[in-house]
Amino acid sequence: MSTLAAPWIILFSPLVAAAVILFVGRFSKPLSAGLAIASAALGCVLSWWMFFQPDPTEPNQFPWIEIGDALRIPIGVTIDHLSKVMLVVVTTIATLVFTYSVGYMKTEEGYWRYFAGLSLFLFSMLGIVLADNFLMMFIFWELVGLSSYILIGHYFKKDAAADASKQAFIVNRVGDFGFLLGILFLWAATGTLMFGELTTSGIAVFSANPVYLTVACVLVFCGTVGKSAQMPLHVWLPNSMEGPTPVSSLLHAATMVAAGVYMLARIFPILEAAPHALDVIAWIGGITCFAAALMATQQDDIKRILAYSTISQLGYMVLGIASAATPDVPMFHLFTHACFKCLLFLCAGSVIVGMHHEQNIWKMGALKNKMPFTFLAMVVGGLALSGCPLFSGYYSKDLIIGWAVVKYPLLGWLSVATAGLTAFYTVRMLAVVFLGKPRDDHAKHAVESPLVMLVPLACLALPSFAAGWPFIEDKFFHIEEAPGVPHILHPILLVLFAVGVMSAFFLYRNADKDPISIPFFANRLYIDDLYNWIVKNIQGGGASVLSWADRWVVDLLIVQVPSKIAWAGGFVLRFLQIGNIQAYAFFFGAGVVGLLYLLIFR
Amino acid sequence: MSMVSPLLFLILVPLVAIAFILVGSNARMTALIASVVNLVFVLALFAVYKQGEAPYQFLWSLPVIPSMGIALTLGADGLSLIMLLLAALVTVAAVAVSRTPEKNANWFYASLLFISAGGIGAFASIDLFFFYMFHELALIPTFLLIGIWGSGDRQAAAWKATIYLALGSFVLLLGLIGLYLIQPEGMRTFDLRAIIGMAEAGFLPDGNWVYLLLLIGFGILVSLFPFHTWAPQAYASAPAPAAMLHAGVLKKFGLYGLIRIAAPILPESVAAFSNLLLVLLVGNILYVGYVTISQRKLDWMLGYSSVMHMGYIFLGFAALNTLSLTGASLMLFAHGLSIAALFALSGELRERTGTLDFAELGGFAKPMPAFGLLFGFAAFAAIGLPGFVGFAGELLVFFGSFIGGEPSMGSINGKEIFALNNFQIATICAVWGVVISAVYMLRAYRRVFFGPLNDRWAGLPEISGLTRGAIVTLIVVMLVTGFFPSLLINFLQSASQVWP
Amino acid sequence: MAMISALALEICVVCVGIFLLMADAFYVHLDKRALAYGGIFGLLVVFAMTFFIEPVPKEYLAFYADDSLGIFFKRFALLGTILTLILSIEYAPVVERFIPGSKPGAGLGEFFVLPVFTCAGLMWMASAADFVMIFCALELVTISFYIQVAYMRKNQASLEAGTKYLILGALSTGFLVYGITWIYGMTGQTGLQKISGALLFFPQASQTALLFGIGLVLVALGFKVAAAPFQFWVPDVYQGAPTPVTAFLSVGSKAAGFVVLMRVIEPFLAVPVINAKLVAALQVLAGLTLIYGNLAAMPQTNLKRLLGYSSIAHAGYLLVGVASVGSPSAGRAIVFYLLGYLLMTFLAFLVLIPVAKAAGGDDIAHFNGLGRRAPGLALAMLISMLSLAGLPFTVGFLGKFFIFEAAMREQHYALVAIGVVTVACGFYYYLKVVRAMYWQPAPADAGPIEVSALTRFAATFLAALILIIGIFPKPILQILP
Amino acid sequence: MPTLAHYLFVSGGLFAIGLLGVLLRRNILIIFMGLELMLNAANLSLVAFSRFHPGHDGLPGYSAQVFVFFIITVAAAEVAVGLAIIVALFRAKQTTHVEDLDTLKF
Repeated sequence: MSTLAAPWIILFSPLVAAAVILFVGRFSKPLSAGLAIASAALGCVLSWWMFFQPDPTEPNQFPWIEIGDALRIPIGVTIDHLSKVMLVVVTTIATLVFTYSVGYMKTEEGYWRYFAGLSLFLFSMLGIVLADNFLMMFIFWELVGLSSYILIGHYFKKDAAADASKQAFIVNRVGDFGFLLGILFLWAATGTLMFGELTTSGIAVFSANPVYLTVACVLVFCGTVGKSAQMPLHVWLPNSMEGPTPVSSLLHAATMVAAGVYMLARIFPILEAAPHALDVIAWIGGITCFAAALMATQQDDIKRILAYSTISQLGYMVLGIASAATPDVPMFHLFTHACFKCLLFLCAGSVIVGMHHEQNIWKMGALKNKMPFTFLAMVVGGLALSGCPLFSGYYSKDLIIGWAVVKYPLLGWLSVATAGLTAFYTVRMLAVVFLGKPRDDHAKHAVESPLVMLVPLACLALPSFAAGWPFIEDKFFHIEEAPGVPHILHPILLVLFAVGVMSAFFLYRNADKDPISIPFFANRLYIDDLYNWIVKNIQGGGASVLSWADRWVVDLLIVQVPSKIAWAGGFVLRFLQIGNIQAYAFFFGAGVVGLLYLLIFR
Repeated sequence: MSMVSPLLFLILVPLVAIAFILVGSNARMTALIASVVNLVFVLALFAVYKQGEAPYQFLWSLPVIPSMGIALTLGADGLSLIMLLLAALVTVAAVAVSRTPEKNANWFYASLLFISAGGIGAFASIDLFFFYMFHELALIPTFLLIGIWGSGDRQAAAWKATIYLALGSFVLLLGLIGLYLIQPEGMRTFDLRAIIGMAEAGFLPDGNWVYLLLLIGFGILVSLFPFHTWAPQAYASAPAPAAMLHAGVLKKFGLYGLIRIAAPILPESVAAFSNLLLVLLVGNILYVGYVTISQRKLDWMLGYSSVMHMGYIFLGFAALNTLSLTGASLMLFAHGLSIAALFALSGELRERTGTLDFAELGGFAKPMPAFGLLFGFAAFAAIGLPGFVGFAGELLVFFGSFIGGEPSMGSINGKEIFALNNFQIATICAVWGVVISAVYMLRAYRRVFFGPLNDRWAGLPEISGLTRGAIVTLIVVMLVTGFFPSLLINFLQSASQVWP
Repeated sequence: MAMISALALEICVVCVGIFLLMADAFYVHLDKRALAYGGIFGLLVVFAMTFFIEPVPKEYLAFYADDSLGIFFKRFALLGTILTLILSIEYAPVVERFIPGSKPGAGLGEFFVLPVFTCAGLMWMASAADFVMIFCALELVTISFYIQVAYMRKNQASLEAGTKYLILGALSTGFLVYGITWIYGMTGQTGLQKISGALLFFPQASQTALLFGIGLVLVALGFKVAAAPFQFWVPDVYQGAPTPVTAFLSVGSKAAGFVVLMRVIEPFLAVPVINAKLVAALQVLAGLTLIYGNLAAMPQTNLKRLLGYSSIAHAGYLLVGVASVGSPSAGRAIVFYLLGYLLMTFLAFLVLIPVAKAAGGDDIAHFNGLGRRAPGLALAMLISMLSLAGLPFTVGFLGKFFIFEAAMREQHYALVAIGVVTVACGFYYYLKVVRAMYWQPAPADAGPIEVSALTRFAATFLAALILIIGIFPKPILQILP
Repeated sequence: MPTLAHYLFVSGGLFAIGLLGVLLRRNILIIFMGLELMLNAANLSLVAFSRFHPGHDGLPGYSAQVFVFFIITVAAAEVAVGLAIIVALFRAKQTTHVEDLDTLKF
């Protein structure tokens, strides 16, 4: 087994699995699940194996499109520690979630559809991770969007799910619009698509015109905005919670949405050359991080709370990209976040199963005795998310905040505040779901989930807790603290954490309904409504106007009027033919006169 | 040269089949056999075609009007072969999916084969005169197909399309005559190769007016904005097989002609009028794109979407470099297949429900999952999802057109300026078109296949048999060529030698 | 192999005619159709003779041109007449209904014989190279047409058409003669060759008078070829006349008119000043004719009348060709177009007559559902209509192609533009017939349509020719002048 | 001594009278007379031309004189046929007025 062949196996085994499931999956549930899990596990094992191998130096690619020397688009893999870490994260979590799904989807229909979709997703995600050039990444970028579309739309009979899947794909396409343009810009200037060449020799080209580079980078960043649900394109992520919970946990928390950050990390050197682009990225990330946290504080749907926290955490990562000196900083948070956010979602899934697919936290309560194990796992995840010391999230998040405070003080302190909010809404959710008293029969008769779902929880709880510890972390990353972080920062973070936890705990421990009500947050700052209005009125209205114009202006002018004129002309000319000989003789004479005039006097 | 070209056989097969049908052999079987024979034959040609040798192979020529240098000259290079493959594939699919009408089935299939023969003949001709004449073979069959077996306001649609196309083709004829007349006296001919030779030798003085005539003529045939209004109406009313053949094969004729004739012979003129063309094609992409969004019927939506996609191909043509032209050629192939599959499926749907109004449909993925799956494949192929050949085509078009024209960035006397040239602006609009197409395609898919199922439609029969096979074939071809576009691109190299 | 002089052809045709008259007069009990068959046979023989031509003796040359153009149009006239006779046989029952006769078939004979004399006139016209000859031949044709148009004495439409044709025809004759007079007055010659000789040293001063004469002659010929604004007789006469006569009129007299037109303007085109004016005038005529014929045809519902307008339209395309005689390819274009026009027009009439007989009327509506009732006839009509409309792979398309090519060579772009637009209109009204045949359901009471073997053969022959020449014109183009 | 011009004026007058007759009179017979008049106008000017333009042998141009005879003959034939048609028309419609001949139109 060579490090040359391994990546290809990792990449394509899920595709094979997906194809096979597509054809034979409908005949046997175990077969579908088994194939999917096997392919993921194989990838997982190989990834871990490769993780401890030295990076291969020689390029590992074959041509996909080659037109003379005008354009070369290869399909190839890069193996560096960035991609290796990501491989490990993706395949491991995927394996766990696949396993979990067996239990979660037991009673659902479209079993084979679901696992085919998951495998297809894994394939596309690994493609993004391994891509060694922009275009290959774009290809898998789109495919990830497709698999997300399929999986969100799993319950296609529900209008909500159908709309959510459509919205997710389209919003991502909007992001990809910028992404592809950015690729075009970079390629047009440098003539190459390979990350290697771009990040090394390519940058030199732009010394002449930095504006161009800035525009290009911002355009590329649009891809991240779409895929990683940054503002203003974040709306699709909460809606995507219509999909099955494991999907939310794998795609919309742990891996897919992190792809945007991963892509930025890939092209980090280019971004560094474009400081203004970095400013844009920082602002987007910081604002997203804060606003999403605000929205999270007022949601009632357990999955939506987590979705907004995901957006917020992604905001952290993007901010980290913009502010840190090395991509390892945000990647570290990506890593820990993948663990605990996935854990949280799987716990939520287990709760939801226990609650017979009831997702409103105000119908739950007092579940800690009914589902102790889930409770435990979720607490671990929650503490990690809210940055409790010694938990993984604590290390990675504080690191980013440190860098941010140094480079962008305003955004930095905003993210500090966000940390407090995070603690608040996390504990709010935990308290309402697990403490207090049952508010619903389902809550009364809830039971712990089956083992096949609990094992993944256990497997994830461990890293969520410990992944941040320095001696583990430096196996994966080489990171340093931001220089000159104000010493006051860490105490402040601790205080904020304590305040958030306490306030939430006491506010919500026994609350029957939300004691605080801020419609502005509850309604997601009205951004969704704004978009709906725009789509309905501006786009829809404009489109209908155009279509009216097509029918009554273009068609009328180009087709109807001329043809009618011709017909009418004929109709009129007929009436010269009045049948009277002398009239004819008269016309005849007139014709003679006219002809003679032409001949003689012209 | 002396031996009879296989291409002639390719053209004669449908015609002979028509003769058999008209004397009363089983129409459907005959048509099916003929089309399959042709398909096999085209594949054989791919195998026999020798890369790297003379671009045009399988040559055969029969002087028809020697005094004007008109001869029935058949020959195929890579591009022609690809188009022939497209024609053959779509013909098989069209015949396979067509429901035999209870009355005058023989005319129905004869008309289909006529359209197919016309397309094949056009793609196999090197002589511009016959290239033109073969295309016209399809005019009357389309008129009859829409008029007799069409649906909706079929008569108006048939009239509009036919008159419109007749007008366009005569404008085109003038263009070809002009192309003939600007050649130096005594050397005049309609043989494409000879004309290209003259163009390279610089014997062709400014052909701007010729190019304009060609552009308008071809443009009308390809439904270039604003000459597009005939297309959606005709496709909406046409029976599915007719729509497949016309939108899938015939409509490609115009762009194929531009790529074949204008690109190598009149590049200066193309460049001279590029701004005009860019405006029109952006009209195709954005304007028609948004019109498509607001369609309320599946067939109209598909008709408009096919018009919109022509915009990309025009962009590829306008940019006039190897990348973009290659992309345009790929898109000819890709769009032909995908739109054919989509029309076939919407026709099947019409057969089942009798309506294609989004308001009345919904939830069909439940009763007929395979149908939904196939439609999904076709739809995503149409909006250029990676993995389908359409994506490769669009990509190359974008890359080519983005570097088309003069680069307009850099620094002027120290002050660094950054501006986009028209090609880049058009490219940006085109890339936005990708979003638009996602919007309308997914909306249609969601309206038809997702959501709750109306009880009216409970227990609709699943797509089956020959139809399923035909559409699967189309999709598989799109997937294979999409995973390995170099399969097609290598063949295109023979054609790309004469491209600027 | 014995060779004969071209003059002999006309003489033979006249003899055939006289022989048939005698037969009609003396064999009272003869079935009149036999006359038609006799005529067909005789003309076929003459047709065969046209392939053994020896040059005419010198002394005739001044007023008799037996060039290839002439020979071609002699054959053309013969073919047209033969087809007319075939039509007449098919149409005879209708004629019988409208002529008073003590016994069946009485008075039918001349109906079959007159075309033969017309044919002689046409053939003479094809070779006439002297204004006197032109005039006589023209009148022979015209006067015999007066009789044929008005032949159905009990049919008011036929009579009215006859009268209109008589008055307007005579009017144009008057202009022709007066125009010839002035040309003679200015040049002192009536022979075309001598005229062109005289024009070489022609005084500028009296040019106006010469142009006056030319103009009048142009008017008269324009009347013959149905060029706007001298076309008003055409629709009425075509509609009223017996259908075979309509066909003969629309092909024979138009073709002859064009031959004469080409011959007459040739010497004058040699003079630059006159050339410019003449070409300009011809362009205007062509444009008007195109527009009038095509547009006015669009609302028509009666097929015979529609074909009348369409013949005006085709006159327009031919005039475009005449207007571009400067280009070397124009002459061939015109001749080819006329040939195609003969084929497709006669094919249309060959289908029209039996259908009209069965349906009892010659409206387009009477063709409803023909595609199902009589697929063969419908196919023939389809081919003829498509060829008239100018669809590729038919002779009609090639004709238009040549015409447009010549016109663009001469840079008559305005004419070409009008031509293209009007072609689109043409598609509309010709396809109206196709629609009636294939889209519309057949009327419930539609009876069977019986077609005589001869007609069926002729129709098949013409349809085949239309397609074959349309696809592979090489052999025909070689024998064209 | 009348010159060529005089003859031409007279013939022109005849031609005009004939034409006006055709245009203005309502009775077909009279219209027909007008037509014959136009032919004779042509005859007159032909003869005049041939008389005043002698050929190089000093004799009048004979072709024109012959032409005149042809014209007269043709005119006779035309009259014969024309009158026959008009008579038939009168039999059928009991009228010889042009206004009554307008069933074929448009």
